[in-house]
Amino acid sequence: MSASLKLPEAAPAPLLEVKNIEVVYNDVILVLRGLSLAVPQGKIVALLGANGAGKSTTLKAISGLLKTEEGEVTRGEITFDGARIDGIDPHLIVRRGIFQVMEGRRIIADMTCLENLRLGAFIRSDAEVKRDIDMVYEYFPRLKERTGLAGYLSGGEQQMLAIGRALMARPKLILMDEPSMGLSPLLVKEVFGIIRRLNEELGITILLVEQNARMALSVASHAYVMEQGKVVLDGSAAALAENEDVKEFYLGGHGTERKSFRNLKSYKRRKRWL
Amino acid sequence: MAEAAPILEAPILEARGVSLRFGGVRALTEVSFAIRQGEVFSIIGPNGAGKTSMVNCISGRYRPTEGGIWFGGQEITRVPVRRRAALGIGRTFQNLALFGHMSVLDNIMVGRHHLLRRGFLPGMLYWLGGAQREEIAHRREVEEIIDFLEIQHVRKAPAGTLSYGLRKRVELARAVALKPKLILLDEPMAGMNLEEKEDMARFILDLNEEWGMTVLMIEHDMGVVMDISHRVMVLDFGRRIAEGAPEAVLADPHVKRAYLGEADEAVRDLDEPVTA
Amino acid sequence: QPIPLGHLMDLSGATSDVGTPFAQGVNDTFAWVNRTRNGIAGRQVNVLAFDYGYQAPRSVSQYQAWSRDRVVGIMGWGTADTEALVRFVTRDRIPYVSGSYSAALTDAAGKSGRPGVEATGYNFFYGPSYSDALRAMLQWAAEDWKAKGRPGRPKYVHMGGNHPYPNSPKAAGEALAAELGFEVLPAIVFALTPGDYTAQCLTLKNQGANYAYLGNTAGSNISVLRACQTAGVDVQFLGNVWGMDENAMKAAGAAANGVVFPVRTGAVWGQSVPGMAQAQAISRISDSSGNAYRPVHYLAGICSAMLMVEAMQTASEGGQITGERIRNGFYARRDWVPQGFDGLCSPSNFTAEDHRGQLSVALYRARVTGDTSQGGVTELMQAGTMKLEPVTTITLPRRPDWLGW
Amino acid sequence: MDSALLLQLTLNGLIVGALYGVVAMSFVLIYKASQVVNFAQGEFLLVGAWVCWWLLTDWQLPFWLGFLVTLAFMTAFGMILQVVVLRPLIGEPVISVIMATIGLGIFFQALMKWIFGVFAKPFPPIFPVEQVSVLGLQVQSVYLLSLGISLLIMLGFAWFFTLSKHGLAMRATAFDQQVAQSLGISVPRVFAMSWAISAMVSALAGVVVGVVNGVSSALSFYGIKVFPAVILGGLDSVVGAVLGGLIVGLLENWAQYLDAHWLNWGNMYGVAPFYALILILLIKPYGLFGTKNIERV
Amino acid sequence: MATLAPAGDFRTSYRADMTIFPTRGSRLALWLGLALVAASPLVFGRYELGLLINIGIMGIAALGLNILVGFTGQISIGHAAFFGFGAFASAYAHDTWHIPVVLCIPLAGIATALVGLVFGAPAARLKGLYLAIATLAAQFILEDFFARAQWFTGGVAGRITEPFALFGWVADREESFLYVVLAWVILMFLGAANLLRTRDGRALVAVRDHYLSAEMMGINLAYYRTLSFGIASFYAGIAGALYAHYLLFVSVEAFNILFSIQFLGMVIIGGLGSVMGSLMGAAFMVLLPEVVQAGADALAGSAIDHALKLGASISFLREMAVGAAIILFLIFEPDGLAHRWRLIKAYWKLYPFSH
Ligand SMILES: Nc1ncnc2c1ncn2[C@@H]1O[C@H](COP(=O)(O)OP(=O)(O)OP(=O)(O)O)[C@@H](O)[C@H]1O
Ligand SMILES: Nc1ncnc2c1ncn2[C@@H]1O[C@H](COP(=O)(O)OP(=O)(O)OP(=O)(O)O)[C@@H](O)[C@H]1O
Ligand SMILES: [Mg+2]
Ligand SMILES: [Mg+2]
Repeated sequence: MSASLKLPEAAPAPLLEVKNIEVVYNDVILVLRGLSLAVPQGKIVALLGANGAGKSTTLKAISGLLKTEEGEVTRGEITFDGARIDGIDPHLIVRRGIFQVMEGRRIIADMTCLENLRLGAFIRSDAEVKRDIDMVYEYFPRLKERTGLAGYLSGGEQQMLAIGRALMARPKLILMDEPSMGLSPLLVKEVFGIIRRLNEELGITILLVEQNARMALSVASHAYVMEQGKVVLDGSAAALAENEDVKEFYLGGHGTERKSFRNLKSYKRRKRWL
Repeated sequence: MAEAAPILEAPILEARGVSLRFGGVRALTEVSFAIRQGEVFSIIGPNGAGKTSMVNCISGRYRPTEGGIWFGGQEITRVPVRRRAALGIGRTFQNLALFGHMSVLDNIMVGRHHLLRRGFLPGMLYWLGGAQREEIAHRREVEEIIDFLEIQHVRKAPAGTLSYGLRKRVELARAVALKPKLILLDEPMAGMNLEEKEDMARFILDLNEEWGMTVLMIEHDMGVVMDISHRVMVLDFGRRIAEGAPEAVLADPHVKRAYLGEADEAVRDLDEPVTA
Repeated sequence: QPIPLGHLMDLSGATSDVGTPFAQGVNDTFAWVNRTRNGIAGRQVNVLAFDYGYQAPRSVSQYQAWSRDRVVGIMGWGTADTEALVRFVTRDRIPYVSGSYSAALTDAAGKSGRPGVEATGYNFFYGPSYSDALRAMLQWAAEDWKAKGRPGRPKYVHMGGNHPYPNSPKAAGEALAAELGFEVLPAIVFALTPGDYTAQCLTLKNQGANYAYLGNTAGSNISVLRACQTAGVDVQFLGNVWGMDENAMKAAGAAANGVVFPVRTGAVWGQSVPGMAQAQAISRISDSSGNAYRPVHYLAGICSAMLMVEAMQTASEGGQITGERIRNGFYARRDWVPQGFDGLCSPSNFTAEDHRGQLSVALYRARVTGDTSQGGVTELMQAGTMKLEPVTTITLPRRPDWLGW
Repeated sequence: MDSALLLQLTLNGLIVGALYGVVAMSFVLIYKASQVVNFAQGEFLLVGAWVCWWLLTDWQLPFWLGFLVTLAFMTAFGMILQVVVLRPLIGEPVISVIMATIGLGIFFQALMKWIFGVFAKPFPPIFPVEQVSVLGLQVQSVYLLSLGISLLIMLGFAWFFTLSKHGLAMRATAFDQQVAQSLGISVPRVFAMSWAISAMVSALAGVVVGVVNGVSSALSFYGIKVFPAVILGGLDSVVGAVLGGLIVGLLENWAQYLDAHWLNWGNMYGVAPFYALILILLIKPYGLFGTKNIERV
Repeated sequence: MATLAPAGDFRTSYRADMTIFPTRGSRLALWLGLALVAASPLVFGRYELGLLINIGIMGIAALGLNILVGFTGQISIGHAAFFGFGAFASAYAHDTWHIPVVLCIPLAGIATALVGLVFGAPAARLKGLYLAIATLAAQFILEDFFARAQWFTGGVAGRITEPFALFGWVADREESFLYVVLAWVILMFLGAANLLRTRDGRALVAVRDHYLSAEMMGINLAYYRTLSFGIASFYAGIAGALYAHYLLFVSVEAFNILFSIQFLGMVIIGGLGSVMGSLMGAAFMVLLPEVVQAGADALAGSAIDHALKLGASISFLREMAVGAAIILFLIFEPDGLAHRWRLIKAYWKLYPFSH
């Protein structure tokens, strides 16, 4: 199957569309240079890329959190559900239904797990919050046992909490920044299972930034590869998984072979698309 | 397993019956193990198993409720944290702990702290007290580390503005600058893609083989653990449940169930032939 | 060509409650002299008024600015700043009429030999020193005690903040009190700012003091008076020159009733003395309606300014108006009352050794007989809700051992 | 005789301390929402007291109405301050915001003097009975009123922070503004809320002190007095703030007793709380009730 | 930005890379600035010189505070008390032991540093605002001490001090004292800049940024937290001593909490963690009231004056302006004057290619 680099023309307008945006930090550091991507309703889209490519920046641009770091979208537009959202304050974007799981967990250390979860549901005022808390506990039983302050949780436990908090918001779109970071292999699998279930059962659309490309491509329907602030490759997840470069640099090895980490040559092997 | 630096029998680090409790939480229960001079030793285990807590005990952040820790034949259970750098223990952190407002260069220079001799008075006099000479000498060595870890391009950038992966690398550089005998790495590959993990693996191997550092590593990526560690210990609920050569440990059914999950993908990977 | 003259005011700082009317009096007086007498020797006085907010360092830097403008004299204000500037004015020979009546400033030639007291040949003030005012009140208190015929020794206590200004007469007062047969109680400290001083009042009550000197400025004294009223303390309060006035009476209400305090002028606003007409003319400078009530500090401001004016006039006769010649102007008269201010300004005497200008102290008693929260001072005084009653005038001997103390 | 004095001083300490507690509470409120130490707290008292005084004298409003209008005004005042001054500073380091509150303090101190003059002014009589005798001590009845109100406020705060959603939101904002925003919390609104409530509560204290001592710019000194109180209690504890206030009140009065009877130092009343503060911090670095920072790596 | 180095500026040795004044332009500006200040008595009157002296003195103290606040991250609200201690100590040393003033000044600095260490000892255990408020306590306790310690401070009446003298040259006027202050400013600023690029300076910043990992690098937290107090107090003490021998009179009243807050203002306005910023912040705080005053003087007699009764209320307006200036400054220039200065410099360096 050949990589289809464009969405079919007839597809309905995507839930989230990022058109040709440019992002600058501190008025000088240009990080995203004309990045475009689309996330269709009800799908999981993966965003891959090297450290510093600008993945997190892309997510922050969508969720509006860029503003809090002296960053700014200087060109292009971002639409969600048919309306422009660039330039809107982050808390209003959350209310429109976009929730970001931030890189590095960022749980509120001086509150308990329960309080963290309740805060996840801050924008909601329905009666089902309690039930959703139970749902999160069901996904991550470990969290229920931890009654102390969240700051004392282990790294992985904090990661679970961060994901659980996003579930509490019941958003239309979750932006996940490296959800599997620091999780044990068993849990990584579980988390991806949860992501899939969220998508299938609750119909939540997900934009997934992930370093575990193998896993990401296995749950996503579509994927983008970023480099230095630009999309350099995109296509259906299946197509990308077959792409030679992606195999080489993100999945490791060709076919069934796996390179040993021990026998790497120490010259620059890096292929650049740019 | 590929050839490794010669492993001396005398343990460089030994933990004997280490237990750690926080109120009702038992983070560690009677964990004993020894790391030999020159090896790459990995700790794996489920989240919340107590891996970081163990490293914290070694680096002095936590004091074991019971048991003790010996480093190079000397008991260090009660040695204050700040003395351990000079003893030769360096570490990186699971949640980044860089000095965000300092430049990368200064961050790494802080790693040299215990090697520098000139205090604030010679420092203020700079040209007169010999501080300048000392600074230049150490700067030279730090630049070597920077070259080695390939972070020249961000040398003067404030550490807080770097991307996650680069920050991890700077943290490693800072720990290396300490000239430790034993370096503790808490999930050095978290948040990296394959390519970057490869780089990181190579750095760790070089540190071990060429710079002669003993490495203790916590890592969830089984591929890396398999390939570069000499021995692996598995913790579960604060207890040591297995220890030994990587292949043996990962084949342990107990470990498979507690940590990897049955028929885990990572395990499938590991069953596949490895191309040299 | 106008004559430059500095004027340090506190309109905004810790002592602004009393500093404002005093400064107004000074400014109005110079404006009046300029207008009605065509200045001094035909030259207008250019008053460089500066509100230093009771911050001594600011007064020093302002002093530097004035020395650039070559001021011939300065109307000053607070204790700390006066002591800070006194060296400079002595060095630069600039006569300085201060609002600080610290006795330490009266040893003009520096011959008293007291530690920390320096020659202050260019510093003058209008009124009795803080120490002398307190001495007078103590003499009155001793007589009062006798007159009342109460048994035992009267108990005296000094109250005030631990600051130069309240402390300045402390030692002198306690020494004289002991001399007069008072039992001197440990001093009670309360801050220079308003606050809740119930604890101090309870202590005062517990000590059983009969006479208490309030050393602070009005704002915090009011707090003490009110708290002591609530606590039911029965004590005769002795106020100080800056610690009680019509505004303070209004603010303290009935709590201020009965406080005895020194008044530097021969009359208070509205009393008929020959000098009052002039004062009313001066007042119209800033109050064209002529209806405003002027508190005691305004009148003291007029008298202080008039001393400077007449000293400058003396200096201008047959020579340049220089600092040194103005200083000599202060020594030119005996029992000096500025012309046309008879009955209002009390007579002063300055010599090159002794700058204790006044040793006669007029004591008044505050009378408050109703609710003072509604209406201004003017109305309250007119209605008689508040009154200033003369008590007595005490004349102290010019004791050499009291010079500079 | 002396034990009677000690008892009276103790009682007085409790009463005054309750007032410190109220101010401390409003101080802690802002701290809990933004980690900002509000140096303009004293000026809040001042503004509140002057506005109430003005309504009562110039407008001749009855006390209860003037008081309510004052509280409403102060709520708006806090909110406006937040919008004009503090909102633009969202995201700046806390110390900048602290400095801004210092600027606010300087500004309003001067503004109040400009508008209302530098003289202390008395409140018109408010209660038919000005004083009540409690255990032999004459107590201003307005103090008793404030005691009651502050108890109510304290309970309200305790509920607010531990149980209500907005209380949680405030704590989250204080911990990390970026995360709070990512949760859908409007940081400006949280700040507006905390400043409004804080201004209102301190105005209450301002009016009470004003009624007792008269209004003057020195009221703002309560803003400084409150520091030992909050630190003794622990910066982030509402209950601690009230207890801290009581402790400071007691300490002042006991120090006065000691001073009058034995030490004769003169100024113990004013500095004793600060000595106590240093001592307590030496033993308990987070105050009596403050929570320890989480130190986990 | 910090990461931008001007083009065409290549460093060929580590030594060159580590200088305080990295470009030729900045070195030139430095010499020019020094020359201008040194020549200022030729043009300026005593008043302006007085302002310059004040800026220098306040700048030294502010720099000390900046080392504490900006570099080590410990807020102090008691700096004025230490400043005052230096002032009294110098006066006391001169009067009691007849030590020449030249030596009294550094001696006062050391004495103040020792006092700072005493109060700084709890600092080793206290964090953040708890520490800030402990310093507030230090402020009040020291103030009380000053008022009480007659033998040391002259009590509440204050103490008269002697002018600076060196081999018969007496610096009792602005024209001469300026040079004394200038020499100290150069010394203290060089010292700070050097400190910050060496071991202990980095350790201070490391303690601020992440004390847990700093400890792991072998940094003794208690030592450095206390040390930064000692250094800050040393600077305050030197500045205080200079102040004492400039005003020739010291009294407890001056060293109040407001003064402490002003120091904090200088540091923040100048730029936290910026050496030169401390001087700029001091200049700002010293000149601001003067500017407002000048503005009011210029308006005197105009219609606005009559409408607002400026004359009578100028002091309130001045204070309000100070408050407002601080706030506006923070809103529009949150990174401080030093940052703005860097941007201006960058603009010139990149000119004409700046945008
Ligand atoms: N606040 C900031 N100020 C300045 N530069 C920043 C800031 N945040 C990120 N950058 C820069 O933007 C670039 C992209 O960063 P970003 O965090 O988006 O990368 P990423 O793709 O998420 O990398 P990683 O996989 O390491 O998380 C990096 O070069 C980084 O240095
Ligand atoms: N300071 C502390 N106070 C209370 N509980 C703690 C503290 N430190 C660790 N714990 C608890 O001890 C357990 C072990 O934590 P640790 O961080 O060692 O786990 P870990 O093995 O590193 O997990 P992960 O892989 O998720 O990082 C966790 O359940 C954690 O909640
Ligand atoms: Mg990222
Ligand atoms: Mg861990």
